Amino acid sequence: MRSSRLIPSRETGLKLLRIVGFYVAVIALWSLLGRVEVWSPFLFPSPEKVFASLRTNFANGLILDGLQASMQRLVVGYVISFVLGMALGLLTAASKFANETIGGVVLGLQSLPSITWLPLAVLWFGLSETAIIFVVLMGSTFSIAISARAGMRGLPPLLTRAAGTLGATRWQLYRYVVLPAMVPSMVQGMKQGWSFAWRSLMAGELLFVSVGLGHLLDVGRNLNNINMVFAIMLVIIAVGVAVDRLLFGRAEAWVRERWGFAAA
Amino acid sequence: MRSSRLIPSRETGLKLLRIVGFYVAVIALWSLLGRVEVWSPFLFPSPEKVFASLRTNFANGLILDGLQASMQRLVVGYVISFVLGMALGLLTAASKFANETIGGVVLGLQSLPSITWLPLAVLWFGLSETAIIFVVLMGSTFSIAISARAGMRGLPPLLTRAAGTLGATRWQLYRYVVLPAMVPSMVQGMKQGWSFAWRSLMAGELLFVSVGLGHLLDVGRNLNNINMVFAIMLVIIAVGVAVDRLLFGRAEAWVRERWGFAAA
Amino acid sequence: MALIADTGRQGGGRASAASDPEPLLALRHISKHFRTSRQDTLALDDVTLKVRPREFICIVGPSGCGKSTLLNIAAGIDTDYQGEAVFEGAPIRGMAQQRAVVFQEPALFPWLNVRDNVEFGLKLRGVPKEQRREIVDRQLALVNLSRFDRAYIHELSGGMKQRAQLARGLAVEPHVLLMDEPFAALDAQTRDDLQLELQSVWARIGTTVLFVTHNVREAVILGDRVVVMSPSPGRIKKIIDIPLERPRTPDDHAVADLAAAVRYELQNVGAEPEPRYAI
Amino acid sequence: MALIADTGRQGGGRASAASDPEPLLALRHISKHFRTSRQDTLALDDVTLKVRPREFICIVGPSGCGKSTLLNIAAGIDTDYQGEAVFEGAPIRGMAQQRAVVFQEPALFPWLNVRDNVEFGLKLRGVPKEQRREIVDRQLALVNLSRFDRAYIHELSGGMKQRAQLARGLAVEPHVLLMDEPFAALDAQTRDDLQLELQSVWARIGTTVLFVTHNVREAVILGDRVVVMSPSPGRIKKIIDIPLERPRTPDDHAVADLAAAVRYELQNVGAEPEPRYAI
Amino acid sequence: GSDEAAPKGAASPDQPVTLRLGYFPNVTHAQPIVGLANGTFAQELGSNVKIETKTFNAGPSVIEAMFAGAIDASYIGPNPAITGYVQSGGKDVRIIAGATSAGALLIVKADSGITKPSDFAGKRIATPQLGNTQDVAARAWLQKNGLKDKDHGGNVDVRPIANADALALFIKGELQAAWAPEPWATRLILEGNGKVFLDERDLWPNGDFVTTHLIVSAKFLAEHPATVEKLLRAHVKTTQWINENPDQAKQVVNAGIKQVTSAPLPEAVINGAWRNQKTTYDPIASSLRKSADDAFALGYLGEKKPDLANIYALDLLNKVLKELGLKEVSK
Ligand SMILES: Nc1ncnc2c1ncn2[C@@H]1O[C@H](COP(=O)(O)OP(=O)(O)OP(=O)(O)O)[C@@H](O)[C@H]1O
Ligand SMILES: Nc1ncnc2c1ncn2[C@@H]1O[C@H](COP(=O)(O)OP(=O)(O)OP(=O)(O)O)[C@@H](O)[C@H]1O
Ligand SMILES: [Mg+2]
Ligand SMILES: [Mg+2]
Repeated sequence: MRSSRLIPSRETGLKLLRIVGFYVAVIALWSLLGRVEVWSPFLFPSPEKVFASLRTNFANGLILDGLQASMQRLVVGYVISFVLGMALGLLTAASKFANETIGGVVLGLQSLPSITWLPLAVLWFGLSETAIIFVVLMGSTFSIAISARAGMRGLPPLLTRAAGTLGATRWQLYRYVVLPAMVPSMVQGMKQGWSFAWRSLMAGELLFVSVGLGHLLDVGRNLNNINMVFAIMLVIIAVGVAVDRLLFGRAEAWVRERWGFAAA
Repeated sequence: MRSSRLIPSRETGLKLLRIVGFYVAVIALWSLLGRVEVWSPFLFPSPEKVFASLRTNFANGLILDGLQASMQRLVVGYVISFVLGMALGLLTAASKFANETIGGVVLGLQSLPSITWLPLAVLWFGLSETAIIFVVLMGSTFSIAISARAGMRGLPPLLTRAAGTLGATRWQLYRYVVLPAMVPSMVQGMKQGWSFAWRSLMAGELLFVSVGLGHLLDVGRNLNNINMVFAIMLVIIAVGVAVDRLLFGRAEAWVRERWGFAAA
Repeated sequence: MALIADTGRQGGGRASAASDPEPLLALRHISKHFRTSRQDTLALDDVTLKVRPREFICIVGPSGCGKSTLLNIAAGIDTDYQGEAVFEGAPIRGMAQQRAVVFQEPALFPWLNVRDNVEFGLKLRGVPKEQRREIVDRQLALVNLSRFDRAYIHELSGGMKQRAQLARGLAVEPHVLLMDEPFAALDAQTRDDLQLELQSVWARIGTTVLFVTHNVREAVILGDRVVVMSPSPGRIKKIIDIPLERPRTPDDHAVADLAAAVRYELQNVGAEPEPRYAI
Repeated sequence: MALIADTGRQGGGRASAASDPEPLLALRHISKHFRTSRQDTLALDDVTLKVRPREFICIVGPSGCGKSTLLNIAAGIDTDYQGEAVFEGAPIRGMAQQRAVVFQEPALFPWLNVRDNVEFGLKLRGVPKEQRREIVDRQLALVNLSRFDRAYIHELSGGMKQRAQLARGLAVEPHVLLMDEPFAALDAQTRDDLQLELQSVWARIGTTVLFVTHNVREAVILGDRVVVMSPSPGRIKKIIDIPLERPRTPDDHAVADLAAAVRYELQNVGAEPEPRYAI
Repeated sequence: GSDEAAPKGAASPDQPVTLRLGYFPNVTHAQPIVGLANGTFAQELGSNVKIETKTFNAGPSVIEAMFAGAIDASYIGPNPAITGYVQSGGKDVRIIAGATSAGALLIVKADSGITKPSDFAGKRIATPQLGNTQDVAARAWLQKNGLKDKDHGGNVDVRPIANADALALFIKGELQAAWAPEPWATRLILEGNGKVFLDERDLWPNGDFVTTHLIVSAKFLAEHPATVEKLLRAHVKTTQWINENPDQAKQVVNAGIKQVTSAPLPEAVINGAWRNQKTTYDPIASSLRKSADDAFALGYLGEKKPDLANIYALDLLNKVLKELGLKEVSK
């Protein structure tokens, strides 16, 4: 078993070949389209130019610095919105009154695009990191809250009763039963929340000039430098795929292992 | 039973009272905060002013026209992205090769903020409604595709076999088993896709000056008219809640009735 | 219908039906209404039942006769009723470790492995780690799950899950074990196995059991007494003594005859057109 | 072990074990390997079984002996094996309406109500509406579900679901009904009911049935013949005739005795430490 | 047949042409608003030319649209014009006339205590966008006065931020100053209790520096020179009319803004803004080059100094000016 992991089997090799082949074909087609100049090369650059821009912006540190700054904001905003979202979700799930009232507000705020928060963010928090993080927060908190609420709503009463007859106090019930039982839906909520947070961050970073991927994208656009825009898009895509595969893919696998298929 | 729907029972009455009470309290608090001027009225307008702005902009038709234009784009973009997303999702679920290749691309594109699509939208579709709709499309298609793929992946093989032993052909299998079995996850995907589509639309409407809620928001921002910004936000929230309650709420209830709790 | 006379019982420590010491659990004149906007169901109507220490009581009856309702009241899950529910001299006010419940569905915590599930109640009570391990090991051995202590719940078969639930209940050393159709969802073979096992566990540790089922054969194999209930409203129709030697097996002719006797009682409890199919 | 002699059977149309006409379904020298990267399981090893028209065959055996594998081959769900599977003179190449399957889990379509589920196979075949309704009504009546024809699947109890599955299978008028532990997930009482019902349905319409179970009593109550399989590798160990009058009930002493005989055969099929608990 | 036979570069003048014209609903884009409203554009371009207008919010969108072939000509600020020209490697975007001059001021908060250049040390100044004309002007001016912005190792906090947000922050007191274009400069004064510290006109010879241009795509210029010439004639005539009828022009401009954005500017704002800017057809080429030099010095235009040699195509403008008996402009 172990050896089969270290030495890729024939199937794994073929799979890899197929994937690599596909991407090579995509880039070749792209290159061809770029060469034939079906569209204006100033708006649809060739892969060579995009990769050159990628190289330049990696070399001069812009992308790495931007990536670091963006990830920092994302993590801070995401953690806060996770805590807030969970709290809101639990509150609306636990209290009928809260659900009837705050529940509606949460649902409404969830439908507000990040862009609407920009003026308020600047007004309330000025030219600070807080303003950007506020935009991220508004973008993902409510989505997480809705997931958390659904998760707690779906909690089987059987487990609560089981804990009760085993002597759980109210606090123990939350700590040892409600929270762990919600993990699968929490993972789903976190995944969705991340997606929203990431997009909101890109909007938030347009607020004012600061280091960050969203800002780099804006610079590229303001300079009408489509090579740079594409290069940053590639970076954003890479981050998106990496986070999904590494973080959420693993979390989901773990949930599947622990909670069983049905739950995931 | 029927009568209990027509004549609200005591409980329904109490519930309504609580909800109305809550919103009245919120508005009263808001009004108080506005009056006391804890924050400059420029940053935090009083509800009176916001409602006045709402009234004005309803009366002069701006909101209604904007709403109509935005909803039109949203519906068109959403319907197309639903069809495309479903097709992509089914394709990546059905074919291993497609999943290994296009699957990764879908995942990556899903993490791109709408704003990155603006230059390409103009390039490919000029300054047209199509360009705005394209931005909406890019914002929601991939999210729907991911949901559709998960839905088809989760299809129990038992049902496929049952259909087979009842004599279903390949086509009948898709038409009568796979598609209906996917409905619950499709509803979830549609809900999330709608959220993304709505947010993307606001970005798309900044492409050029056109009638629409996104444009009105921008006008409010440029005029530094916080009353107007709040008023448009209220409209967006109202639309969001209405669509969620009327459309998705019903769809979910229907799914629960037809497919049973477990599926929803 | 012929009730076979008391033909000697194993486990001499058990109180006999004749002498009546202080009951462990006493349900006196219990009535329970379910009121909804549409109707008012009288689920239990003046039900009185006394359970003696170390006794194994089975409750049978058609669907909807109030078996679960009665058990929920005894467990303290349901506290809204008329009448008196007394446990060890004190009124029942809520759920407690002394009255462990084994539910029909496997109510195990899926995020914990078998060992942690069995340990759950002990942990809540703050039992020290060393001691916890010891108790859990003993209970797992008792239900033949020692080899699966690290398995997760979804890796277990239905029978193993119910075994684990039993171990979890027993681990907190309850004074009474309340079981609500614990084997109903199992296939017949696993059910046979578990019936045997439950008998032996009960014989060894001598706890008190209140066992709800609607499987007559099961009731006869397991019970010291079988309580037959009738529906609409839920009442106790008859209590039948089962004076058979243990362990009893399903293919015994004596078991078959007593089961026939219980079935006879059940046949007259009134027509119940649909609930028959409700599981 | 005492095999009771042939004591007359109801339904004289059935072929007797002695005379051997063309079999409806013939599985000849079937071997099946499951190959994974880690191991190679011989699930079936040179299994031969002939099923005569209108016969009711039960297959029993411990978990993992290849019962489901055999049934899947007969159904055409699994087509990758060595040997010959012939149905009505032609080799089996895939799934077909002539060989309807009733699965262990209720494989009903949750988005259709009971009527539409039963109608499903007829609709696929393009049977006209009028005729469809007629057939469905008849089948629903046969399994006592007429009153629930508009109910959705999740509103049914487990027993009703299996009834509906049976009706769906029967509606397409299959030449053989393949049933893979159809009652395993049901509680004992519902199971008893359905056994009785299946017997009467079979007696009335006289279809051929291949019935997989690991419940010995069930096999003896239902089968004309009981095929006892042994695991590792999966083989047919013995085929036992059940010459009892119908309908048979679980409390019959004759059933109990024949069940004991089948159990005796099963006891010697080799140790199987874990699968006992697998449902 | 005749289309293909026609020499590449000039379509026959009788051929019907569609001119897709972009502009912003803004006081600095007075000519298209007025010219479209009072019919000068339609009249000069004639029945053979169909005008389609597109209104934009920001310069980069205009360049994207021009690259994409979605518009043929547009009014636009100097910065996007330069980046468009540079990004296309000089192949696209031609400036064919000026439109507005001046209209950029350094506004400080009245109570900020800033009275002389050195007072800006440690203060926060807003500019509209990193590397745009005002941003470059602000930074260059600071350096000339012995100060430096933070990005260049100094202690003045120059913050590029959207005009609307700058106003909000100015009112809130988070900004002490803003180098802003009209009408924002006037709004900063009126709504944010600001006062003029410096009018950028004071920094330029004759007080002239370019704020808005008229550009065309290179392709359209090559294929439809006659149409471009007509557009320029309309542009020049409208410019003259505006300068002769300022009060009327103001009202037409505001009505045009209202028509597009549904919200007119307050009268005080448009009056203030109007005072600070000048409507002209002169592209004031020298100011563009100076601004580009400053931007390059500050490091905003890359490592190689951009070659703006062919950005101007003023021959047609000069032809029109000559025809109308006006003074020609220089590159
Ligand atoms: N939550 C409830 N609301 C309203 N009626 C209820 C509720 N729970 C039970 N009932 C009614 O009370 C009666 C007794 O129910 P109970 O669950 O105790 O029956 P049971 O004997 O356990 O049946 P089963 O064998 O099906 O489990 C039934 O008529 C049932 O319909
Ligand atoms: N898909 C598969 N891959 C690998 N091995 C398999 C697969 N399906 C079945 N097997 C193996 O083949 C053997 C026979 O399996 P089968 O499911 O036919 O048993 P069964 O008699 O139906 O058991 P049960 O009573 O548990 O349903 C078992 O050893 C099983 O492990
Ligand atoms: Mg019950
Ligand atoms: Mg099987």
